[in-house]
Parts: sequence; C-alpha cells; structure tokens
Amino acid sequence: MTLSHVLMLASALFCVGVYGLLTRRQAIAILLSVELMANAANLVFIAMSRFRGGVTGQVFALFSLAITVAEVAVGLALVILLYRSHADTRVDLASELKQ
Amino acid sequence: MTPPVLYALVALWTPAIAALLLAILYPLRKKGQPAAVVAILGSLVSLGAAITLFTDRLHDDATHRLVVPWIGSGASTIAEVGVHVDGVSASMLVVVTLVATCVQVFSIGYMHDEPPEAYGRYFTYHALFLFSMNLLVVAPNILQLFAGWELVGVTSYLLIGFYFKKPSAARAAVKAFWVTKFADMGLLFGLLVLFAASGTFGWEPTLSPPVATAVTLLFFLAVVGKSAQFPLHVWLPDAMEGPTPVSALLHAATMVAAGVFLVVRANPLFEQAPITRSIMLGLGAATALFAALLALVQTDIKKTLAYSTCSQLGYMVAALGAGSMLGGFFHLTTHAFFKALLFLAAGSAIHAVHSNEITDMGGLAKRMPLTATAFSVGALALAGVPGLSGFFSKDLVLESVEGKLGNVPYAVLMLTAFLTAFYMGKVVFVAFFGKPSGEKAAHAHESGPSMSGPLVVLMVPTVVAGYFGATFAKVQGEPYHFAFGAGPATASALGLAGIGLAYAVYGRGPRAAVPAPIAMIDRVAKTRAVNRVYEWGFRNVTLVLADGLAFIDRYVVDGLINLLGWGAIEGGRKLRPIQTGLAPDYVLAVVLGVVGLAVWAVFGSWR
Amino acid sequence: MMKSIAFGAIAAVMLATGLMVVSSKNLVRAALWLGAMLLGTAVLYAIMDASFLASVQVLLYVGGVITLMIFGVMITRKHEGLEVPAETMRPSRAMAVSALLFLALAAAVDKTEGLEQELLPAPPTTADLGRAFLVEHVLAFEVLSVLLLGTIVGAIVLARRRDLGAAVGLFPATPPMPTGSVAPTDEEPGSKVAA
Amino acid sequence: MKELQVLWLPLAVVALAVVALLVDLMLPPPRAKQQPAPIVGWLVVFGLVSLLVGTFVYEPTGTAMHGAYRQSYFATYLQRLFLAAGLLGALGGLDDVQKRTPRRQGEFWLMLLSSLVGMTILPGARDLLLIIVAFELMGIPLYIMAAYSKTDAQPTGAGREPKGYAAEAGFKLYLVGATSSAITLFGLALLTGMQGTTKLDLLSQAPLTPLAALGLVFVLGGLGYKIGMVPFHMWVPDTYQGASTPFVAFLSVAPKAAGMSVLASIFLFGLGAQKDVWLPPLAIIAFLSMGVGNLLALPQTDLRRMLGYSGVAQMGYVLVGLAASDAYGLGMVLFFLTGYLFTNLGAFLVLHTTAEAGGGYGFESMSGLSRRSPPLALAMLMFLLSLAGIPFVIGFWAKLYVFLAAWRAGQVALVVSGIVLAVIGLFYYLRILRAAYMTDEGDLPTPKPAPALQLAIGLCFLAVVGLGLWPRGLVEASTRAGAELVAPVQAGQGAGHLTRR
Amino acid sequence: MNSHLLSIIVAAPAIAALFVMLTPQTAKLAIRVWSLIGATISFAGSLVAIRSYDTALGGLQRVEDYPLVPSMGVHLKLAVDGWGGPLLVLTGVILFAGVLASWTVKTRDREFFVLLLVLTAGVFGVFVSQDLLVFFLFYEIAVLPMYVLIGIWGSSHKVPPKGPFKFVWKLFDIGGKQYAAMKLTLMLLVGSAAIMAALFVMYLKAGGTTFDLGVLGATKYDRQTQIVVFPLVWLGFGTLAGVFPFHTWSPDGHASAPTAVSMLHAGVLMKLGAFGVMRIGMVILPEGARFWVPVVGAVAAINVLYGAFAAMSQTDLKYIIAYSSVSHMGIVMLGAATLTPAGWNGAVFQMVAHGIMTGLFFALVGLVYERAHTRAILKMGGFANVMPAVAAFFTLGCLSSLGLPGTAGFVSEFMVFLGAWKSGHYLWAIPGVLGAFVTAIYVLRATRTIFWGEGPSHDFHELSDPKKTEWGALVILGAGLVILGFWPRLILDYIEPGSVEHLGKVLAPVATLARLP
Repeated sequence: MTLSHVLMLASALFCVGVYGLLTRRQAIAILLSVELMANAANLVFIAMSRFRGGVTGQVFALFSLAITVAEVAVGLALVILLYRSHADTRVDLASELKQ
Repeated sequence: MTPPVLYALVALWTPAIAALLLAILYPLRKKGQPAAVVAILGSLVSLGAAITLFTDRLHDDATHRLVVPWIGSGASTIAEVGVHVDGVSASMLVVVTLVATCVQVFSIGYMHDEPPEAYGRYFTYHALFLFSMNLLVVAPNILQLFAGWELVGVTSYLLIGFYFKKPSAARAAVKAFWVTKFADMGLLFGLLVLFAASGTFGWEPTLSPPVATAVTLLFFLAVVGKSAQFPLHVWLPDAMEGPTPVSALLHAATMVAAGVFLVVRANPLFEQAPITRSIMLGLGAATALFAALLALVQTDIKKTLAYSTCSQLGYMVAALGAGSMLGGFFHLTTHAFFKALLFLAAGSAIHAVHSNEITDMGGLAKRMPLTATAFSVGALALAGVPGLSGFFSKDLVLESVEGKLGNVPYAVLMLTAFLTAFYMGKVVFVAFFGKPSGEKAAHAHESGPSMSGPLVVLMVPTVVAGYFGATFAKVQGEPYHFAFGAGPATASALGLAGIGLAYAVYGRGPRAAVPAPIAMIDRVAKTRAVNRVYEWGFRNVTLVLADGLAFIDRYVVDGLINLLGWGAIEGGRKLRPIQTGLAPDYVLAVVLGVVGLAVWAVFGSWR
Repeated sequence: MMKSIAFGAIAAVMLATGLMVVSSKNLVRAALWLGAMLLGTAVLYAIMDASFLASVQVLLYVGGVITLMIFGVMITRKHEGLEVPAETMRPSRAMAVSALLFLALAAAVDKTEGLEQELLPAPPTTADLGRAFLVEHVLAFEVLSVLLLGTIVGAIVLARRRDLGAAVGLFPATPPMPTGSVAPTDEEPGSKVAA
Repeated sequence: MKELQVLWLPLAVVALAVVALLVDLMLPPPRAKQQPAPIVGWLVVFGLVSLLVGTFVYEPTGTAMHGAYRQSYFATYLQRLFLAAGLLGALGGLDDVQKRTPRRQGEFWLMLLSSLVGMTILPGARDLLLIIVAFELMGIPLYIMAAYSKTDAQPTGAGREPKGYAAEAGFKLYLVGATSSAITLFGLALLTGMQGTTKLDLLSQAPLTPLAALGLVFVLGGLGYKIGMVPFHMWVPDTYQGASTPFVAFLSVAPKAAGMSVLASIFLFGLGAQKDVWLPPLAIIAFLSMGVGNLLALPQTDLRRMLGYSGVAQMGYVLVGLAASDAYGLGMVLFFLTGYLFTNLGAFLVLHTTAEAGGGYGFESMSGLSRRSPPLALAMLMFLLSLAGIPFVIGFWAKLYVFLAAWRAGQVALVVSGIVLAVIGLFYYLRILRAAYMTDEGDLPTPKPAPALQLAIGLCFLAVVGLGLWPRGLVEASTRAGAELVAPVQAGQGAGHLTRR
Repeated sequence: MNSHLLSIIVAAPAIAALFVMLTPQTAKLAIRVWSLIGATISFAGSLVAIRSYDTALGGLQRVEDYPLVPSMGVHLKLAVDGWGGPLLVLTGVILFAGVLASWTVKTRDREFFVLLLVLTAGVFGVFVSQDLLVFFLFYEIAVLPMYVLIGIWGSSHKVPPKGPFKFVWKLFDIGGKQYAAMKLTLMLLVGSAAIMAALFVMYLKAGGTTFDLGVLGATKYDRQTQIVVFPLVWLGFGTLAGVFPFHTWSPDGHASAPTAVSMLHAGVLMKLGAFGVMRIGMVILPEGARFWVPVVGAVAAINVLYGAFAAMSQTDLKYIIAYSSVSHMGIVMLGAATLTPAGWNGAVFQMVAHGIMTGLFFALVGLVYERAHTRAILKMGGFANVMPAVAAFFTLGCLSSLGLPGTAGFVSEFMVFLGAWKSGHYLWAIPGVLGAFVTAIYVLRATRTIFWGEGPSHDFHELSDPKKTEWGALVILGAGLVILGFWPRLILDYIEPGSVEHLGKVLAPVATLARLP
C-alpha cells in the first residue's frame, strides 16, 4: 500500500467519473459522476496527507467535501428547475440556446 | 536692371496683366468690346517695347540678363526664371508681338458677330497666348522655355476648341494637345538629362558627345511635335477648326515656330551633336516634300496653307540641320510675316464667302481688290519670287543645305520650291481670278478697315523684310552676304515655272479634269493613312489597356481584399455549428482542454 | 502487510462500484451504487487512519448526498416508479477521452520519484485537524460558512414554487397566473432567440 | 485586532448582505396592486457606494490569518474594481430585479453580495485553500443568479408552454462550473500534496515533479472556465443569451477580473519560477481565445451572444498581457481589466435598455438608435470604440499597453497574432455601430431606461471617456498595483533586450 | 516657453464640434457658422504658424510639451517644422473649403459637421505632433468619423458582379456606401495594426522610455530590425497613401463619400499616409529606408501608371478623380523614394498641390452632382454652355493635374522626376512622365465629354453656375493652384529646410550634403 497505488486508484476513479460525465444523458446521473470525481480528489488529499505528512491534506479534504456538497445542492435545485421547464431532466433536451 | 531688361519685362508682363484682368473681372470680359480693347492695348504696349528693344540691339550686342531663383533659394537653387535679352530673343520678340497685334486687330472685325461672352473669352485667350509666347522667347534657360512651350500648347488647345459646340473642333483641340503633349515628354526628358549631366538648365554647358546627342535628340522630338514635322504633323491640319486669326497667329507664324526657336536658342548644344543635325536635315527635307504634295490636293484654302506651313517648317528645320542658324531663323521671320498675311487674307475671303472651299470662291479679285493683292503678294513671297522676302530667306536656306548629305535634301527642297509655287498659284487663280462660282462669291465685298488695316501692315514686311537680311544677321552676330549666284537663280526659275504651270492648268477657272499625278496623290491622301495609324493605336492599345487595368483593379485586386473579408466571415460561419447547445458537448470541451493540458504537463517539452 | 491486502480489496470494490454507478441503467440504482462506493472510500480512509474523515464521509456523503440525490430523482419523475431509463450517449468517444486522461495521470505518477515510501509512523490526529481548522485556516472556515449560507438561500430561491410561501401562510397568495399566458413579469416580449 | 482591520472590507460586505436580507424580511408585504419601491436595492447600492468610498479613505496593509491573507495595494485596487462592478451591476439590475420578483428581492441581493465577498477576498488570498473556497463562494451565487430569471418565458413558438431559458443557461454554467471545480480540486490535491504546502509564497521552493506539474495544469484548466478561456468558454454565449441581461453585464466583467487576479496570484506570484510549465499552454490558450472569440462573433445575429464572444476575445488580449508575466505586464492587465469592466458593463446595459424598448436583442433593436435616443447611441458608440480599441477611449490605451507589455517581455509572435485577430474584431463592432447610426428601418419606440439604469450607463460612459482622455492616473495606479504582486523587473533590463526570457 | 498656437489650431475644430453638438438641430445656420468659425480659427492659426516660421533657424519651432502619460514616456508634444507649416495651411484651406462646400447638406447636418470637425482636428494633430504615440493617436482619430460620414451621407453605386471572385457579391453589396465605408475603415485599421507593431519595436528598441520622435530618430537601431520594421511602416501608412496593392479602398471610399468628406479625405488624409511614411518610416529607420527604397519606388511608379490607366476607363466622374488621386499619390511616394532633397521637396510640394487640386475637383463634382443628380459622364454633355465657371475651374484643375507649368502640379512633378533622375533610378522617371501624359489623356477626355459639345440634354433642367457660398471653395482653391504654380517658393522655402534636416538624418552616414540636389 504505497502512495503511488492510492494515486493510481484515485486517478482511475477520476477517469471513471469523467467517463460518466460525458456519457450520461440524465442530469442527475451527471451530478453523480461529478460527485465521483470530487471523491477521487478527496482520496488524493488524504493520501498525500497520510504519506507525506502534514494535516493540511485532511483539512483540504474536509473543505473540498463541503464545497462539493454545496455544489450538489445547487445542482439539484437547477435540475428541478430544468424539469419544471422542460418536463424532463434529459440534458440534450435543453438545447434551444445554440449556434 | 538695364533698360533692355526693363523693356523685356514690360513686353512680357503687359499681356499677362491684360490676361489676368480679363480672367478675373468677369463683368469686363462679359461685355466683349472692352475686353478686346484691353487685350490689344496689352499687345500694343508689348510691341512698342519689343521694337525699342530691337532698335537698341542694333548698336549694343551685350546680352542682358535678369534671373530670380524659382525653385530653391540661395546655394540650393535648382531652377531660375527671368529674362534673357540677346539678338535671338529680341528679334523673335518683334516678330511675335507684331504678328500678334495685327491678328488681334484683324480679329475685331472677324469675330464681331460672336456673342459678347465668347468675344471676351477669345481675347482673354489671345492675351494669355501672347504672354506665354513671350515667356518662351525671353526665357533665360530651357526650363522657362519649356514652361512657355507648354502654356502655348494649352492656349492653342483652348483657341482651337473655341467653337466647343462643334464636336469636330472639340476633337481637333484635344488631338492637338495630346500630340504636342506626347512630343513635349521629349523636352522634359531632355531637361532631366541636361540637368543630371550639367547641373543647370542653361544651353551653355559643353556635354560629352553621347549626352549631347541624347539631349538634342530629345529636344528634337519635341520640335517634331510642336512644329508638326513628318510623323507628328497630323494635328496641324485639324487645328484649322479654330478661328482663322488663330490659325494665322498660332498655326502659321508663332507657335509652330517655337520648335525652330528652341533649336536656335539651344544652338550651342546642337553644335555638339552632328548626328542630330543630320537627322534634322533629312527629316526637314522629307517633311517639306511630303507636306507640299499633300497641299497640292487640298481644296480647303486653310488646309492648303496649313500643309504649306508644314512644308516651310520643313525648310527651316532642314536649314538648322545644315548648321546655318541664321538661315533657319531668317526664314522663320519672313515666313511668319507672309504666312500670317496669307492666312489673314484667306480669313477675310472666308469671312466674305462664308466657306473655306476655294471652289466656292473664284473671281474675288474684282470685288475684294485689297484682299486679292494681299494674298497674291503673300503667295509670290512664299513661292520665292525674287525681290520679295521669301526669295532671300529661302535662298539662304538652299545655300546652307547645298552639298550636304549628297545633295539629296538640296534637290528635294528645290522640287518642293517648285511644288509650293504650283499650289499657291492654283489657290490664287482658282480663288481670286476666273468667274465667281456661286452667288455668295458673286456679291462678296471688301471687308472693313479693321480687317484690311492689318493686311496692309503685314504686306510691308513681306515685301521689304528680305532686304534687311544684313541688319538681321548683324543683330544675330553672324556673317551674311547675298550673291545672286547659280542657286538662287535656279530656285527663282523653278518658282516662276511653278506659277506658270499653275496658270496653265487653273488659269481659266477650275478645270474639270484634274491632272493624273494630282489625282493619284489625292487618292493616297484620302486614305488618311497616318491618322488612322494613330487612331488605331489609341483605340486598340491605350483604351484596351485602360479597360484591362480597371477590370483588374475592380475585380482582381479588390476581389482579393473582399476575399479576405469573405474568408473571415465564412470561417466564422463554419465554426458556428460546433456550438451545439448540448451541455455534454460543453463539458467534453472542458475535458478535452484538460486532457490536452495534462498531456502537455507530462510529456511536454519543459522537462 | 495486512493493510496492503485490505487496500487491494477495497480498491477493487471501489472500482467496481464506480463503474456500476456510471453504467447502470436505472438512476436510483446508480445512486445506491455511488453510496456503496463512498462507503468503500470511508473504509479506505479508516485504513489510512483518517478516522474523523471516515466518519464525516459516511455521515455526510452517504447519508446526506445520496438521500438528496434520490429525492431529486423522485421529484423529477412522473411517478413511474423506480425504473428510470438512463441510456448513455456516444460511449466510444467518452471511453477514449477518459482512457487518455488516465494514461496521462498514470504516466505522471510513475514518472515522479519519491512515492514509494511506506506509511508515516504518526498520522495526524483529529485534534491536530481541529487546531489547523481554527488556527491556520480560520478565514477559509468563515468564508465557507458564508458559502453555505449563500447556497442554502440560493437553492431555495431556485427550487421553490411561487406560492410556496402562501401555502405555508407566510403571505397572501398572488392571483393565479392565467394559464398559457406569459408570466406577469415579462421582460423580453418581443425577443426572438435566433438560432 | 490588527488582522480584522486588514479584512475590514470582506466583513463589511457580509454585514451589508445580512442587513439587506433582514431589511427585506422586515418590510411589510406590499399591497397586491401598486409596485413596491426597491428599497432593498437602493440600500445595497448605497452600502456599496459607502464601501467604495471607504476603500479610498481607509487603506490598511499587512498580512492576517497566519499569512493566509495579505492586504496590499494590489488587493485594494482589485477590491475597488469589484465594488465598482458590483455597484454598477446592482444599479443596472435594480429595476430588472424589481420587475421580476416584486415581493421578495432580498435573496438576489444576498447572492450578489455573497459573490462580492468571495471576490474581495480572492486578490489578497495567499493560501490555496482560501483561494479555492473564495473562488467557489464567488462562483455558486453566480449559478443561482444566472437561473434567477426562471419565471420569465420567451415565447418559443406555437403551442409549447413558455420555457425559461434562464434554467437552461444556469444549468449549462453550473455543469461546466461543477466539472471545473472538481478538476481544480483534483489539481490542487496533487499540487499541494507534492509541494507540501498550501502557502503561495512557499509553493515554488520544492522542484516541480511531473505529478505537481499535472496538478498545476489541472488548476489552470479548472480556473479557466470563469475567464472564458477557449476550450472552457462554451457556456459563455448560451448563458449570456439565456440569463437576464443586467446580471450578464455583471457576470461578463467582475468574475473575469477575479479569475484573472487568481491566475496572477497563483501563477505569477506563486509559481513564477516554474514559468516554462504554464507559460506555453497559457500562450496557446490566449491565441485560441482571441481567434475563436473574434471568428465566432462574426456570424452572430444575437447581440448578447456576439458580446459574449467578444468578451472571450478580450480575455484573450488580457491573457497575452498575463503571458508577459512581469510586473509591467500585470500592471497593464489590471489597466485593461478596469477599462474592460466599464466598457462591457455599459454595453450590456445599453443592450438591455434597447431590448426593453421592444427591439429584441438582434441588430433591429439598435437600428436608428441615434435618432431615437442620441445619448444612448453616443454611449454605445463609446463602448464599441473602447472594445474595438479606437482612440480617445480607454480601450485604445488598454489594448495598446497590453500588447506593448507583452512585446516588451518577448511574446512577439503572440502579439502579432493578437493584432491581426483584433482586426477581425473591428468588423462586428462596426456592424453594431452601423445598425445604430446608419440603418433606420424599424419604427421602434424611444428606449426610456429607469433612472438607476440611466445612472449606471452614465457612470460607465464617463469612466470610459474620462479615462480615455486622461489615462495617466489609472496607468500609474495599475503599474503600482502590478509591481506589488510580482517583484518589479528593472525597467532597463526588462525592455532592453528582446530575447525570450 | 510653451506658445499655445499649435494647440489652438488642433483644438479649434474640436471645440467648434462641441459647440455644434450643443446647438439645437433646428438652428441650421448656427451650426454652419460655428463650424466656419472653427475652420477659420485653425486656418488663420496655420497661416500665422507658417508666416512666423523662421526658415533660417529651421528645426522644430513653437514647441509645446504637456505630459500625457509620463510613466510610459508619452508626451503631448506639438511643434511645427519645415513640412508641418505648409501641410497645416493645406488642411486649413481644405477644411475651410469643405465647410463652404457642404453648406447645403440637408439630412442630420449637425452630426455631419461634428464628425467633419473631429476628423480635421485629428489631421491637424498628426502634422504637428512630435510624439510617436500621440502621432498614432491622432492618426487613428481620423479613421472613425470617415466610417460614419460615408456610411450615412454617402451615395451608393451599382457594380455588376464579374471576375474570378463573383461569389463575394452574395455577401457584400459591392459599391454600396456602407460597403465602401466598411472596407475603407477596415483596410485603414489593418494598416494601423501594422503601424502599431512597428511602433512597439521602435519604442522598445530605443530603451522603452520615451516616444519622442526626436529621440527615436536619433537612436541607432540595428540594421536587421530596420529592414524588418520599415515595410510595416511603409505598408501601414501606405494603405492610407494609396500604395498599390492596398489602394482599392480609395476609389470606392471617395466615390461614395459626400463632397466635403472626399475633399478632406483625398485632399488631406492621403497625405497623412505619405507624411507618415516619410516622417516616421524614413527618418527613424534610415537603413531600412535605404534598403527598401527600390521597392517603394517601383511600386510608386506602378501606382502612377496604374491609377492613370484605370481612371481612363471609368465612366463615373468621382471614380475618375479617385483613381487620379491614387495616381498622384504615386508621385508623392516616388518623390519620397528618391531620398534626394529635390525628390523630397517635390513629394511634400505635391502633397500640398494635389491636396488643393483634389479639393477643387471634388468641390466641382459636388456642384455638378447636386445639379445634375448623376455622375455618369456619358449622359452629360455641353455643360459649359450653362455652367461656364464650373467648366473653367474644372479645366484649371485638369491642367494642374496633368502638370502644366504655371500650375502647382508641374512644380512638384518636375522636382520629383528630377529627384528620381538624380538618385540614379532613371527607370522611375519614365513611368512618371508617361503617367503625366496619360493623365492628360483621361483628364481632357473627361472635360470634353462633360463640358464641350452641344447644349446639355433636356433632362438636366436645373444646371446653373455656383451660387454665393459655393464660389468661396472654388476661388480659394483655384487661386491657390495658380499662385503656387507661378511662385512655388511661397511654400518651398519652408519645405526646403524641413527636407534637408530630415534627409540629413537619413543619408548622414552615406553622403554629406555638399550641394543641395
């Protein structure tokens, strides 16, 4: 269990999140993927703090947790708004504004 | 500021002031008659000054010169303007002012049925012309001469185009200007070469042979244009569209002679270029013959006189080409007088008969005795009948040409003398003797005093000028003696023979059958070959080139610029669809950006 | 040694659940898979002796976020039940991009030296964490509070219906909007949004 | 106590926000009929004015919170900028918010002010944690304000029930924002982890490992979306078209300035030594921004989208200035941002006025403006000149100085391409001008902006023209501010040689 | 020691514009009077400036220096030198004549005069500013009013789609006034973009401390930079001076512009470009100039002939004069390219002469267009019978443009050809002289088609000679042409020291100026 392993894991999770982000059609599924990516970031924070010392990593993790939660809250509010105006939370429906 | 310089300045500036007054004071010009008075006053004063200047020259042969820097000042003066008084300019000044005054007086009568504004405009142009000619004559260097040269060209354009309502007059005016302007390019280039080689525009410097030849050849190109020598003579016959006094003044006596004057003035340069001189000799002789042949077949009295001027100018150029400055210049002077006389006489005849065609005239001698005698005296002088001025000056020319270039020019000029006498005889007999051919000719009557006065005045020098050869030569400072040797004898014999033949052919009224050789020449002349060459050149080369370049500019060069604009907008339009409006695509863009950055950070060149 | 085996297991679990989150057909099930993955992360934190973080993770993420997500799914469905189609778009392109990203990350990891050392002896305790929170990063802490306040108020503003206040009796209801007509505060009546 | 003095401005803004919220709650609910006066709005405006005056009166300097925050002239300069933007945005939006939600406005002002709090902290922040939190504090309220005009529907064709574009605009902004914040967090994790510290001034001690470089680059990418750098700019046109225009006026100006200040503090101040890692990508991004921004603005027919793309292009010029990466360059970037602030804000507010007069957001809304209301047309003329960089308005000096600074620092190729691409920009600025001055088809009514809006446009106009005529004061202020953040390079040495540094 | 004359000259039009802006739209006469006052003050000021310029002393006189942005070394430094005087007077004359000629503007005349005055303030500023950035600033001011002036008060002209780029017609309505305005502005701004780049290099390579032209002129830039930067300056300013490939804006621009605007633009603004090339390009980058001069000369020679031939095949009166401006500007650039005192004096003199000439031409065209409502010369004919004064002045203008001695046109052309010949570039003088001849052809051809021939055809019924205010412009400009033609030293004495001083810098290392030419 070395730092490089954890980093590899975190990177993998991050890329899975990115994949999810690009393919999911449902707005909420996208939020999930973003959640996944943020979680990978937290993992790196903790790993760095644990393997390279210093408490700032964990502090950063907590803060990042808080920020991501706030984002999700706003995200859900927007999804509800989207639903209310487009009758469905499918992302590709909302594309009047273009070109 | 010696007195001669003062006289020269007066001679130069009085017509200028007259022209300026007439140009600015529109009410003065509008009323007509007062404008004529102002103009004539100007030329009279200038004539007086010229005469005093000439008489003063008789006993003082120092050159007087007043020069003021025109471009640049002090050490860095490039060009100067001013006045240069010496034998050549003094005598030319007299000739010009005298003929100009006579013509202007003659015009009072000739133009009196023009509307007042046109009448005023006519005399303004005349005053302007006299100023420009004087500017040319008293020029201290060739640059001012060039200035006068071009101004004279413009006044000729304005005067030829006086009847601008007539499309033919308009075309003739423009044609005259274009041909002379084309030729003037030679003078401009010559000036540039002269200045580059010698640093001044004067005619004194000695140049290396090749440069001298170049300068003189370029000057000669301008002379060919202005004095209507062979290739560029096409504009002179058309210039007859202008009023006859104009033809008399400009296209007979003074303006066309400017070319000859240039050669005389710049004689020191021409002396350094023998090659140019031989070319002049050849071309002068050729033009003389060619013009004389064409004059034979003309039925319009002014066209005949125009071609005869062309031919006489050929004589002068030949004389200068043969190296005798005096010959050319003396012939120029006498020619100015009798050709002006001929034109004015023709003018009064036309005025009476209202037509230029000699066939419409006939038998005018009885009704217009003074005009007839004036015309006859002029014709005899032109033909070189001994005793009149023509004889002496033409003889001088023949004498100088004798023995040069294997005597070919000499023979040609002899033949031309014969032809000249013949066609002048034809005109005299057809127009003034025999029966009046139309009712207008029948009751033509002598023109008023304002028109016959100048005729008399001009008759005097036509007859007398010959004898003043010696004084004329002394003013020039050249040796001159007259011997009635073999040359002059044959020339006058040929002259008389010409007149006799003319009497034989046309003596009793216009003969139906035109002699074979003249008919053949007539057919050749009708083809207007030379004119057609120029017209073809203009239409097919210049206009086609112009349209081509205009097309290129509007559709190719401009097109390229528009293409840039079009390209930018098209680029924008092509890029537009990538903004699909789908949120995932935006996120994809973000991710791609990040991936790009990541690849750069890991594998980038910074490591 | 024990920890590496545990780490291996947990890593496998997390990766599997992560992939399931991303590819499961049903939205609710995807949310639940995310919950499982977050639990796995919590365990990993515990392994790495970040006990406070593990508990917060469980409490906040699994408890709060996942429930919030499911609420979201429920609200934005027309009550067809739990079956929620969640197809995927253009998987191949996304696959390539994320693979490339992972490649870059992996290359960076193995290129950097100094990552092999073992666990440090003295992991930071929660007390250190607390002290860092309120000493070093106290300003960030305060700013975070403002952020959360803003988020709460903002989320409510966006999500509430106009007459929520009336329903709760806070203020009298505004007259109902005539159906089909444009909303009362009509800013851009004439504006046609050109494509 | 000393520390709180240094942080007086953010605290004051928070106080103002809370007061606004409370006052809004305390207000008696207005009778249904008459239009309630925007008391809260005016309160916020006067609050901001007093704070702006306060920054000029009271200029504390020093570090606080264990070096996490450093109040210097650089921070004060930018704080004044944000307050001005907030003030003008508030003035512009006052009437619009009033119309949109007559009874409950407190929330909007809270959002605006909380975003302002984030902005005021950013320039002084010297700790990466504080930076990311403040950045998010600035970002999240913007998502909400973007979607704020959710109720007004644009008629989108027959039959379909009115659809709020704001929702779509807000969501797109949110999505890109959320992804970027996740990326930034991941980047920060790697960066702080490998460098071992979150303090900016200590950041560049440890040599840069590939992983840290990756982290650094992720941070650059993550922060980029706020400025509208090219690969991250896709949300800009749609959000500018969907959200309510007064807010867009604020959105197009203040967050960009804040984003630039973050980039400056992280990359110029923090990682100045590691220039050859982040400078090439920054240069490429700058070039792309100018290119795509100008090219895509050409075919636009909706002026909001066009000004959006023009904003992307303008930020390209700023990035060129940033690429100069020296005190002089940063000074000129600040100068440009100030000029850009007043210009773009004013332009959007004029756009809002003409749209409110019923002309929509296309070129028709502008047609014959010079006849309908000459002062408005004159203001728009000045804003467009400033964007196009034509003399005697601040935009001319701004673009010139930024390019000059970049050229002085050796970025010759970038500047040349910038100049060429800027010329394309002239085309669409002049096209708007042509619509305003030359064409006059429609018989649109004369636009009558509300007093607050008129005041805002007037202030922007005065700033753009005033600073254009007498740029001296602003140039000196911005160079001083720039020098404070980045150690000033000796003038001679910097400009003397043109070798690449 | 700041004498405020120059700032008065520059500020007068701007302040007048301000007053015009304040007068109500209805007070038509007040608007015109204010503009006239502005024009007179600056015109009188320029006369005082040139009269009081002490040619013996030479160099910069009446220096005024106000710090604009001292930290960057930008000073609003105004001073008049040998060249500045005559060009100021030219601008004053053309502005004065322009205001008179646009007395009859009907629509939105307040904005028209405001823009006209702002445009001229910019031009005045350029001729006297001694600071590179301020020079560039004033240069750019002149660009925008042009756009609006042509866009609003211009006139459109149909151009049939032909040629290889036919598809472009779908996007732009080529020949329309807004197209012409847009093209003109964009091309000039592209030019100024090039100048901006050059400005940076000049500023930075001179130590990055000051924009003062004197200091920049004195610094020895290395040869390589000069060779790279000079074409930027040449093509940048050259676009405005109508240098060959980038001249295509001028025919459309001038043809579409209203009278006063095309008078000002062709008369003065194109000189700005040439002035810029000489004052900034050649003086500050002498080695670059010497390196590029053959190309500049060759292109100028092309300009002369190309413009003349293109003018010959135009059927629209304004296009003829626009192309003739391109041709005459070629002569200016030819003179500049010779790097000889004669050439430079000729170039600057030609600026003034051509300025007056084009001013006169466009004023006349304005009169003809106002009365005949058409510019197609083929429809016209016999106008001289009805408008003798216009015919007279038009002929005077034509004679000056073909270089008749006695008019200003000859002096400048002659000196330029002399300079070309002296500087060893014989090949340039030949197209120059040929160009003058071709000019004679198309100019007189136009006169003949328009003015000569039978009475005007029946569909022109309101043709008449100029009325009271219109005389002013014609008389001033016509007299100017003749006076300068007869006595060129009137302004040559001022241009001369200017050229010698500037040329000294350019040729310093190569040849000492023993004797002037």
